[in-house]
Amino acid sequence: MTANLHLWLIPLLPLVGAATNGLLGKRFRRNLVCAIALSFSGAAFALGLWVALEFPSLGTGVYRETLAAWMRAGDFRVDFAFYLDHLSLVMLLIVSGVGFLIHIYSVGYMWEEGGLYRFFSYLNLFLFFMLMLVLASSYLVMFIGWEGVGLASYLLIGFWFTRDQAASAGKKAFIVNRVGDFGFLIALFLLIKHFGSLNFDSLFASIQALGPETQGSGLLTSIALLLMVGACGKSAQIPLYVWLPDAMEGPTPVSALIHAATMVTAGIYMIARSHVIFDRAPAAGTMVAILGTLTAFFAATIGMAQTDIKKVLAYSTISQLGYMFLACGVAAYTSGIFHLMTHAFFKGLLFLAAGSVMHALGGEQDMREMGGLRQKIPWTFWTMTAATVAIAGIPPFAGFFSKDEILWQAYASSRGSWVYWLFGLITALLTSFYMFRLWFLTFFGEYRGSRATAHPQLAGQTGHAGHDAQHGHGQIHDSPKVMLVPMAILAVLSVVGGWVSYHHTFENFLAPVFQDALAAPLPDAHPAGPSAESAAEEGGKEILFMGISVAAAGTGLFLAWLLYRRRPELPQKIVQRIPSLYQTVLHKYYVDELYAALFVKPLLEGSSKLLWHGIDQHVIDAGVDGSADAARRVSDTMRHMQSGNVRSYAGWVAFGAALVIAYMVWIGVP
Amino acid sequence: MLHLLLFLVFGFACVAGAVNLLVQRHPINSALSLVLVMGSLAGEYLLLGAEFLAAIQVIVYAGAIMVLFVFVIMLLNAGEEERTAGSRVALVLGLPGMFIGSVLVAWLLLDRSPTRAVAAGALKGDPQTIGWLLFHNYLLPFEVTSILVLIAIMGAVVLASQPRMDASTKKEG
Amino acid sequence: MSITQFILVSVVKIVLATGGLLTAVAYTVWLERKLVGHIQNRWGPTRVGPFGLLQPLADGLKFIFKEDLTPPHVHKPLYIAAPMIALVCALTSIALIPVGGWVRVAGLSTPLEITEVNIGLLVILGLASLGVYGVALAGWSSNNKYSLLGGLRASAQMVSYEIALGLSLVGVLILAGSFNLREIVDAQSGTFWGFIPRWNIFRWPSQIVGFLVYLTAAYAETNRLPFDLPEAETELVAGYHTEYSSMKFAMFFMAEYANMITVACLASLLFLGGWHGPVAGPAIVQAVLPVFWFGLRVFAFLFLYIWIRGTLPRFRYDQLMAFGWKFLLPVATANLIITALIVALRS
Amino acid sequence: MVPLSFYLVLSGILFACGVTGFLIKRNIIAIFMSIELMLNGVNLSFVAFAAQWGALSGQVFVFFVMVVAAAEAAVGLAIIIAVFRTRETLNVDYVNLLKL
Repeated sequence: MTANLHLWLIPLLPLVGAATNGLLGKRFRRNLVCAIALSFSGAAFALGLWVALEFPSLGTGVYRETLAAWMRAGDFRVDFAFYLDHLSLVMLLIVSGVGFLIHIYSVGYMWEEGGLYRFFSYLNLFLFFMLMLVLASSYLVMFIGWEGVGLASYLLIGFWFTRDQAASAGKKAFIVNRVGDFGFLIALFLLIKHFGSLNFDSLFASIQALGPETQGSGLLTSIALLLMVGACGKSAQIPLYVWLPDAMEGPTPVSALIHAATMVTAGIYMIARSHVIFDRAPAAGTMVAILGTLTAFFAATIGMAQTDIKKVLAYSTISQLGYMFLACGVAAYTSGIFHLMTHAFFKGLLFLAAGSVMHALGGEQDMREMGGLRQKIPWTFWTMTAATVAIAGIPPFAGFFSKDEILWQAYASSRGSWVYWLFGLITALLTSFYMFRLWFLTFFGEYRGSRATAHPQLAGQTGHAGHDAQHGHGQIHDSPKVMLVPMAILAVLSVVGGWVSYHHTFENFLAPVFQDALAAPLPDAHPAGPSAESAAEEGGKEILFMGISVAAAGTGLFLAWLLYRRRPELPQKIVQRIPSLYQTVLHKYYVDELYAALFVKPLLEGSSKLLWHGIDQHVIDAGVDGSADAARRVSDTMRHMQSGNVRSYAGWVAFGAALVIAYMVWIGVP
Repeated sequence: MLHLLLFLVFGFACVAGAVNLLVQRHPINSALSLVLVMGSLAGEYLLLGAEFLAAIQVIVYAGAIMVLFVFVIMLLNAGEEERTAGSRVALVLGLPGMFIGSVLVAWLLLDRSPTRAVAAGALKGDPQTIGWLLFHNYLLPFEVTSILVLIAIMGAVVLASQPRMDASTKKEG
Repeated sequence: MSITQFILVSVVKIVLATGGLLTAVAYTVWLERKLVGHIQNRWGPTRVGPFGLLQPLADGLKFIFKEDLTPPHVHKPLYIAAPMIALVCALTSIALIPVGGWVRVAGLSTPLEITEVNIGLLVILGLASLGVYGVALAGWSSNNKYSLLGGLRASAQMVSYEIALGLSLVGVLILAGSFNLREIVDAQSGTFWGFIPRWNIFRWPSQIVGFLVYLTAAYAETNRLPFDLPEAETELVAGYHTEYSSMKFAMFFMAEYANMITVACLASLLFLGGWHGPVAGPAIVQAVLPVFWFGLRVFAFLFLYIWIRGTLPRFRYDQLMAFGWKFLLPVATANLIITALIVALRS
Repeated sequence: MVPLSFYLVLSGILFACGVTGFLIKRNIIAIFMSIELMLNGVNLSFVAFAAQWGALSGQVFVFFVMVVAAAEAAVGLAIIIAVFRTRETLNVDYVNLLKL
């Protein structure tokens, strides 16, 4: 470890930015606030790039940096230490890069907002925590970041805290995440109890030393399952996905950064990071895969029926995360991370573009009020197109490679099966369908909405009230450069981002991290030396699958074109044909209502009726008051002893003393 | 032999004084009998070898504290204590209590203490040793006690000084 | 020595000491009358014997033959007990006062005091403090407001000045490191630089302060002018012994002068170097000389006593209290602290 | 040679007398004196035990007890005087109102 990468600087810089803006920002002028935020996040990104350049020269696959001891309890110790390997390097670049881009974008998008300093301070804070999470060298440090990003997301979702939905959405996100964090915590406790450490190195070393007989042992499985619960909370998987759609109440850049590109992928990162555990817990892996598949399919179906542009994107995010889960579940972590990266590009871009659209329309979110914007906002249109094609999985765009990789792994991996593959395929079809539906509804046809200013309440909702007046745009206009440039960059990335997997480059890059996954438990996950014909046969099959998935994407595109471009009346017909199903899908399968009935209502009822009225009022308060009453009654009788006659007091004193002496005699004090 | 004799003499004086303190109805007689008790206790201390304590007992107890009592009795011109209601009760309670208590304490001490005989002047408590103990082993208690005495002095002055401002403050001890 | 010899020697010493003391008391009275007379430009007693030297005898006879009347309404037992208490306490202390070194008489070597007690000084102080009862009870039992006031004054005043008295002695005790009067005296043998006697009064400037405080407190303790408020004849007729006459009164009288002598002895023992002095000549002379030196000191002290009595007016009571508490006590404490510091630093 | 128990019995008797006086006396001053009597009884047992165990600490404790007793007497008598000023009585049976 000759070279010193000063990893600690990377998270620290955004923190400084956050502190500066948060503490002093109120007095700063807007451009100073933006300058601070951008400079610190940009510096973090630059440092990340430098680290990425330095890293290979280190030779060793892993770089550790210990700042100070955090806590010592017996032989259990946790350090403030950072840990950099290929995996965290990729995450580092994604987080800081996309984060920086979205910072730039936010400058334009949030310029008119009140509390700009608050926004940027939160955003920097999020960056700090996210980088902590990514660079952590132990589960505990990771947990700091884990909780921290939760906090930041809470703050940012509720950025417009004066609006009830925003506030409650923030709370919802926070609380739902608590459920997941609970699982995560228990997993950590189990690890401490049985392996006495949370540092990745020592922990994984001791787990790998366990030997094959512990394959799928109850302990490892349960730990893995608990970790999965945590990941479900953070990455919005069934059954804990419900917070993500509501999180769209936050400003669009936040949705792009936190709820599409980075934070929600923390769960996938965490699973990949603890692949050692999951490899030894096949059951848990299967569980992850099943969950991912279900989520992907389920969310995609919901996405089809949504009319709110951000909601559509939100559900697509959920289903893409489901893909990643599926990949992790079948031990194809590389594919998962790969899709994570590409998804970060194109989904971030999608949100930014959607934000740009809303910006143009003065806060309009309902796709039915859009349409025909192709000429009006060309930049947004083209970038959006790139992103849409990418997510739809049409070659040679990024989404194609990653998604296809996942599908192939889902089938071919030793843990995979054709069921995963089938669902994945259908999901791919649905994805491309609803994405192109969004695309057509937004940009084609003629403009259906009245003027943006005709929606003051909507405008007010997203805090864009007065926006138009200040902009004084007579007609719908494209976004300023400061917003368009990041979108352009992301568009380029979402076009070319997938090519890194050419000849398994990305895979080999991440190989050192997951070699254990490849080697130990699954001898035939990736045939080390397959015979030529088997390789050729494999290759042929891969090509075949590729074709099928492309076909699926095409089908989706065609259906969307048919329904929303060619014959716009058809959807109504279909809806009238199957009203109940449509309603169900439209209402997201009534999951929120279900949860409300299952958990929220009983909880409220129980705590108000039982705990408050029952226990607090009739047990605790009653106890307190009762004791007071008892004291009063007893003293009411006792006070007659206080005759005021000094000698009677003296008598009592002597009596007590005599009792004490007698007692001492009784117990025989020597 | 002489030791035992002296012990009995002083002891008898003690008990006589104590009982007299109870039966006398005029406080000054009680005070004088208490002085007698203290003086003979000083004798007992001498028998036990605690000469310094004996002297201090005479000087502090008999010579200062009891003088204070006598002074206050004379100052307030305390008369005979008259029978009141409750004195009957006190008598009924008190005398059996006295017997029970004395029997209990005596039996307790006898039961708990080794019945070894103590020679005359068994432990020589000369001023040097006592002082050494006082200023080495028991320095902190000593200081605390001194502070206590200081507080007591101030309290006594405050309590006993006339409420009227013009009056000259009288000091007792 | 055998027990019989011990008893014999003790009896002899007791007789000698008591006789000496009583004589001293008697002639202190005579001395006082003479001196005060001369101070007031009178002759004092001259009739009885040469220079009225037999006057004390006459007084004693008068006291003895006077009718011993007990007024009504007095608390009889205490009225009778009071003077006895006073006199007993006063006379007993002489038993602890050494008047010289050891002597050999008929092959028996014995110290020149009735009994040598390790804590003699403390015992003397204790007896002095007990002496209060005599005065206080006399005042209370004679059932007379003057007497009561006298008794009150006496008790309060004695208790108050006892503190200053004791504190003034502590300096000396620190220097000597003992309560034993003989050791204290021995600690004062020798001289500074060959000519200044090594008396406590000369040892470090603070001891002279101690001596003065002792002097003042002693006057108060013995109810002598200028502190004789318990028997302030101008205000309280005769104070606590208003109701007393004949032998009972004589007891108080003797007790007072015995106390004076005791105080004088203590002063000479503690501050004035005891019996040390130039000693020469044959053995018998060497044995007697110290006693002479001691007597000389006591006489000088008594002379000072009477002189002051003839000179100073009486204090007012609040002045007395304020003086005792607000002046003497702090001064004595300061002396104590200084002495302790010096000793601690020397060692 | 006197058995230790004699001293202890003596102290016990003194203490019991003190308690009794504490109970049956009506004069505040007498009650105070009873307390002093109790303290003296305890002191005697202190000294006796000191002689028994050959530990001077017992005598030192007696010293402390005396000091505390002196302080107590000073304050207590001052209180008595204050009480007498307002109540014109020393009989505790008449001092039965909580205001001075």
